Amino acid sequence: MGPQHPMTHGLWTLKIKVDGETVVDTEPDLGYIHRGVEKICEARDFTQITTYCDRLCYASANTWSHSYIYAAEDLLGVEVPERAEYIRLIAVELQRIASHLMWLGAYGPDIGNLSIMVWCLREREMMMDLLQELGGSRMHYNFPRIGGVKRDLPHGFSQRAQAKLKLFLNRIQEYEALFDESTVFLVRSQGVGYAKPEEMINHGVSGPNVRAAGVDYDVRWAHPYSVYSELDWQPSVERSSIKGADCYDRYRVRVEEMRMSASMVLQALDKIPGGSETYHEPGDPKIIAKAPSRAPEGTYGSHHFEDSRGESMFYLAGGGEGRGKMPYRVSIRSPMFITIPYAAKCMIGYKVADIPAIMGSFDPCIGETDR
Amino acid sequence: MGKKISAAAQQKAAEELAKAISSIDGVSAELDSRSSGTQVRHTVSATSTPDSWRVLAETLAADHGVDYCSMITGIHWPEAADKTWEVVYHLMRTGVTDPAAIEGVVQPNITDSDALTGADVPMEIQISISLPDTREPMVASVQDIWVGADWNEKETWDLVGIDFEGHEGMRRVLNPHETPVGYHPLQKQHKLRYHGFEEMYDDAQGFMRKPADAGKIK
Amino acid sequence: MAGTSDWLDIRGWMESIVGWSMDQVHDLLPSSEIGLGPLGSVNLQGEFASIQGALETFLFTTIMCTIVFTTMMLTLMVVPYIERKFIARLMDRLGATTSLRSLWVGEGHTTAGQWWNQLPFGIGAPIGWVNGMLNSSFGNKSKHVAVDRVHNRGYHGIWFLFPGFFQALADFLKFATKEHMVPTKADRLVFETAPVIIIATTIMVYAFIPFGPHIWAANPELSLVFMMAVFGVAPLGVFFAGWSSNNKYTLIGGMRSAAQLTAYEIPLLISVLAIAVISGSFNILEIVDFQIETSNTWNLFIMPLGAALFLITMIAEVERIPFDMPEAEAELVEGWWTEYGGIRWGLMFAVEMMRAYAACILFALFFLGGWQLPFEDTLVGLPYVGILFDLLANATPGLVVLLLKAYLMFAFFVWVRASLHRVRTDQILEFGWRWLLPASMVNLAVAIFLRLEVWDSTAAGGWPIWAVPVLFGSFILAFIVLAIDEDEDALELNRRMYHTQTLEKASPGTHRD
Amino acid sequence: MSDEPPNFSVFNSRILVDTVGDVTDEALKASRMKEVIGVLGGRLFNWGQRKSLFPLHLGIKCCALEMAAAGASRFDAERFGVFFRSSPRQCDVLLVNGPVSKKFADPIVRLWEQMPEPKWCIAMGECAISGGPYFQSYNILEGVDTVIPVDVYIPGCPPRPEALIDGFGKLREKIIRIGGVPSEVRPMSEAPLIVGDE
Repeated sequence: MGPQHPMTHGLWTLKIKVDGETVVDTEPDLGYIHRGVEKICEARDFTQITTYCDRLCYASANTWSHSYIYAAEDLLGVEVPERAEYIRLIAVELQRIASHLMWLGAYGPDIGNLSIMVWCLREREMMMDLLQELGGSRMHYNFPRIGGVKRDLPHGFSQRAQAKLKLFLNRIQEYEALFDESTVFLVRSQGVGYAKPEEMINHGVSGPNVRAAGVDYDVRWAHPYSVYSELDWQPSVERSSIKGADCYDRYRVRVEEMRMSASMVLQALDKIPGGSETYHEPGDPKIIAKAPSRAPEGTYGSHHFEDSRGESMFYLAGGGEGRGKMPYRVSIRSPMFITIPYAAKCMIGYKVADIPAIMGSFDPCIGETDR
Repeated sequence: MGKKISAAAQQKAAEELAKAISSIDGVSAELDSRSSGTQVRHTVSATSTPDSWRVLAETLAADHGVDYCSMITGIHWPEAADKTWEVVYHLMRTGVTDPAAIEGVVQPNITDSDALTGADVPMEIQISISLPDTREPMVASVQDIWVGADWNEKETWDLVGIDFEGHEGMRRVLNPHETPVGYHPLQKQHKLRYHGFEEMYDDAQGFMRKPADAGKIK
Repeated sequence: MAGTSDWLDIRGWMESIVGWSMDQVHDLLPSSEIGLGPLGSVNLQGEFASIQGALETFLFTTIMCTIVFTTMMLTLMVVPYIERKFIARLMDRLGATTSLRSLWVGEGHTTAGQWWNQLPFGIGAPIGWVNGMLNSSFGNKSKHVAVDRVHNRGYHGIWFLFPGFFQALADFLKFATKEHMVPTKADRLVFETAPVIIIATTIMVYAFIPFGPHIWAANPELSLVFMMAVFGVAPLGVFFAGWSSNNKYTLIGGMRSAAQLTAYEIPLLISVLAIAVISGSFNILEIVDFQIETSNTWNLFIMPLGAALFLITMIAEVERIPFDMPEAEAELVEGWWTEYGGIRWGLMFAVEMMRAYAACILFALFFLGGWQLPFEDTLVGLPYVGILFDLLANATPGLVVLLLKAYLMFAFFVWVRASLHRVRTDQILEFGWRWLLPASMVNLAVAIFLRLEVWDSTAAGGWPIWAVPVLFGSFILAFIVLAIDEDEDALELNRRMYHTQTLEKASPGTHRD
Repeated sequence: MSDEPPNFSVFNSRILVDTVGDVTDEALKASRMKEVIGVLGGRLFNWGQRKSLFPLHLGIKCCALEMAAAGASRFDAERFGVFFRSSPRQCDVLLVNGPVSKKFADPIVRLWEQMPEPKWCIAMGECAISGGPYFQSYNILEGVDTVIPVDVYIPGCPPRPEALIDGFGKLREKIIRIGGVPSEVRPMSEAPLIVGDE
């Protein structure tokens, strides 16, 4: 199947050996939009790399740029003001909602329902508007800066965000009415694509796909990196079936994560130091700290980040061209790059019609996979 | 308040782990406290020799519950003094186990993050191995220990050119399959297109620019 | 045949016209013997009189076929319109808004030019006047570029009544101009023949479908059997198409289509047989007359189970979601017609619509009393206002009533498509064999019992007074029980973070369990 | 036409079509109906071609999401007769929404050649136009126009859905001007259009 195929959510090939309608063997073949970002980033200085990280994954740009920014701050040794951390958290969680909505919308056609796609994109537009107020652009925001954020919360952002999130929390129940209460969906998604947590961890799968199997491992508390500890939250865990997580659990856990992210954003808007109404000019030390622009040779920085698809990671080695203005080596850990082979293994033994159901439930995103 | 692993417990566990693996010869590990935003996280950073790497990996997986291979990075240092090739492993201890089932109903594992101690604390380990100056750098594969390392090693060989002995089914994953043998784009001798400034800015719009592969396609 | 009737007596008109013209020809011919010398003599009038009957029948049948085909094609235009607009509404969208006016008004800045002046003899002048009039009144010529664009959405002029109605026409014209390409490795002969099979059989179905008491092409005694037989031929063409395209997706799609259609053909035929049993005829017209005149009750109320079975099997027969495995867009790119493009694909797309449309009309005919206004007798029987309903019933031709019912049925199809997911192949087959077949058997037994025991065929007879409430009420009851047969607590817990779901899931997928 | 393999189909047996065509031709020339049919039919078919543009459902990168958003509720591209189909045989527009890597160059050319004439190509986004931010990369072609003739360019990274809809509008204007001529014989005078370049 592929490279141009409705199932692939992007551009990659899945070689399948079929016995009648049953899948016997699968082999993914990636690299159709390999862009060599890691090579290009070695010729960019630290502030320019953020745009490339935005464009790594088109469904969740903010999480990736934040992932890079934390690694760069680790490399350059920057202390971030707390207000900036809150604003980052708001941006990241909104982006997580948008990404999960995009996943749900793309998952609808996989199992033959087109209206859910349009509904999810409709809700996604609201999140896009909120992020657009922060970042200025519609999709690639280039929002975080090394040491802080580009811009403070605009005036009236909190009211708009609260109104839209409350509306969104009501709309989620429409989706559940369309999915959970439709026997056809349960028949399609339950008992399909079992995955055991320990096996997944050994295969390098992380994030919602693991949490769907009844494990609450989450980088956000296991390697705390932001002000999540200030908020009242719990990683969304799914009570899976006894054989492991199936497509239905993966769908449920993402819906729950959307709810959790929405509540996190609402809490953060209440708790943000200085209040969500005060506005600081760009460059104000309350939202961005001064950061050195050079990293000497021998230093390195790395950071684990809970992306909307799993654990993403950046590793930066300092001391590149221009005597440290640029990183010497940028290495990107893409969750889907590790997950897609495992998802392909999961399909073996199921029917051809289950291939989109299983692969879609792992939420592939080829932009980050191919880099 | 919110769920969070306490920094003290993490520091203690990191010290224990570093002491434990330093006993292996050829391995030197110490606690490494890194900052992330406003927080401090304690990790273990170790250096190993290529020969003792396999032993170290097996020890970590068997004794210290390191069950997750996050990333493998290969670096090419042509002009560095001490090293030419370096492989950096990022491993993690997640403490994930299959949830138990009571009369057929699965009970999710909800860990109490404050009560975690010792070998249960989630931990990240960074192991850097510097390889000798050869044409074909080679390091032992851990594909059979952590399956997650499989495609990481494929990618490292594909992009950087560091081979892993014992790796099964090594092939190009990101570059096209017909890429010439020995071409690994992330090695430093390969420059980007238009890497020179003057070449870049003579013809900013690129009107008279020809694609590098004009003849090959179409 | 004492059938129902309305004032739109097209068959009668055509018959009289043809007969009259034939008589005129007969009278024009010389009535006297014409000597041909040694060859004897011939009486043209007499000769003509001998073949007149056959000639009349031939002409009359041809004309009726043309009329029925035209009616079908014209009324078919509404179906894709309903499909696109209604599903767009369900998806909170607008749907197509193409208007015919953009035919002579251009796009954006580019106008279509004064093309009417290129016509000879200045016959295009009126178009120019209409265009000028429209431009002056609802003009799309504005200072602002954006306003131009907005005006060109075809959302104005008199066409605001049904924007998007002509989208289907535009699609068809486009497909007619597309290049016809046959894959090099395809079996060319079969590849070109398969659409012919599909299209021809589907159009032949309409020969037996009456659009009204007097609008039908052929009415053999066993029209029901004929029609069902012809309806079941198309899967053969589908399988040919899938096989000859030499493409893995089309092959799998063709296989699935063959399996699914054979699995659903049987329950469909059995439920149709139940209809024939309960209305005591294999003739579609007589089935409708039975509902309207003999029993004064629509079959829907007598055997709702049969109606449900017929609906489900028909949705499966016309391959719409949730039974559209053969063209599952997710795994098989476009299913069995992936390799078809251009006019052939356009025609086959129209044929898909035609099959769905035929299914709707058949449901209206078999279960919704054909061309009878709902509760016509009851309303007419009302005091005082009854006379108005009587006038209405006489004034509306049966064609209109039938088409309204059919379009409502198609809207139901679209609703199902928008709200359900796609079922897996094995589940479809399992459902068909394990549930639909026994259910249709039961339905047939019930029908026989009703016909033999309950129905009294005396003139004053009909269904006893308790029949409708008992049968229909019991079905509604069963449906409600099935509908709320979910454990509400589990649904409530689903909303929470750690929701409990038992190992025995709401409806477990049966394989690998 | 002549170099095609012999066509056994009942649809168009050549001799019959030719004879009937000649006869009708003479008849039409005699009366001037031919002009009428030419003008009216040409206008009709041009209208049909520009009013139903089926783009190929091909998602490469970021712009694919904007493509999806353009089909969704807020920006409803279906109003203008833009329906996304999955099979290249049934499509008119190849919407290239992302960078074309060396590995994908051959498949995309194959997709383009599988589409029946008349067909159009829209380059959406910087990556498809010139390589965009990856113009230095070792694995990316500098724009899809190095392998496929492009009719409309939609700049932006990514362009907003309105820009995409506007690009289809520009394509319609182009179809009015030059008609549905096959992509090989498009007049060279027709420079590719650029959205926003009023």
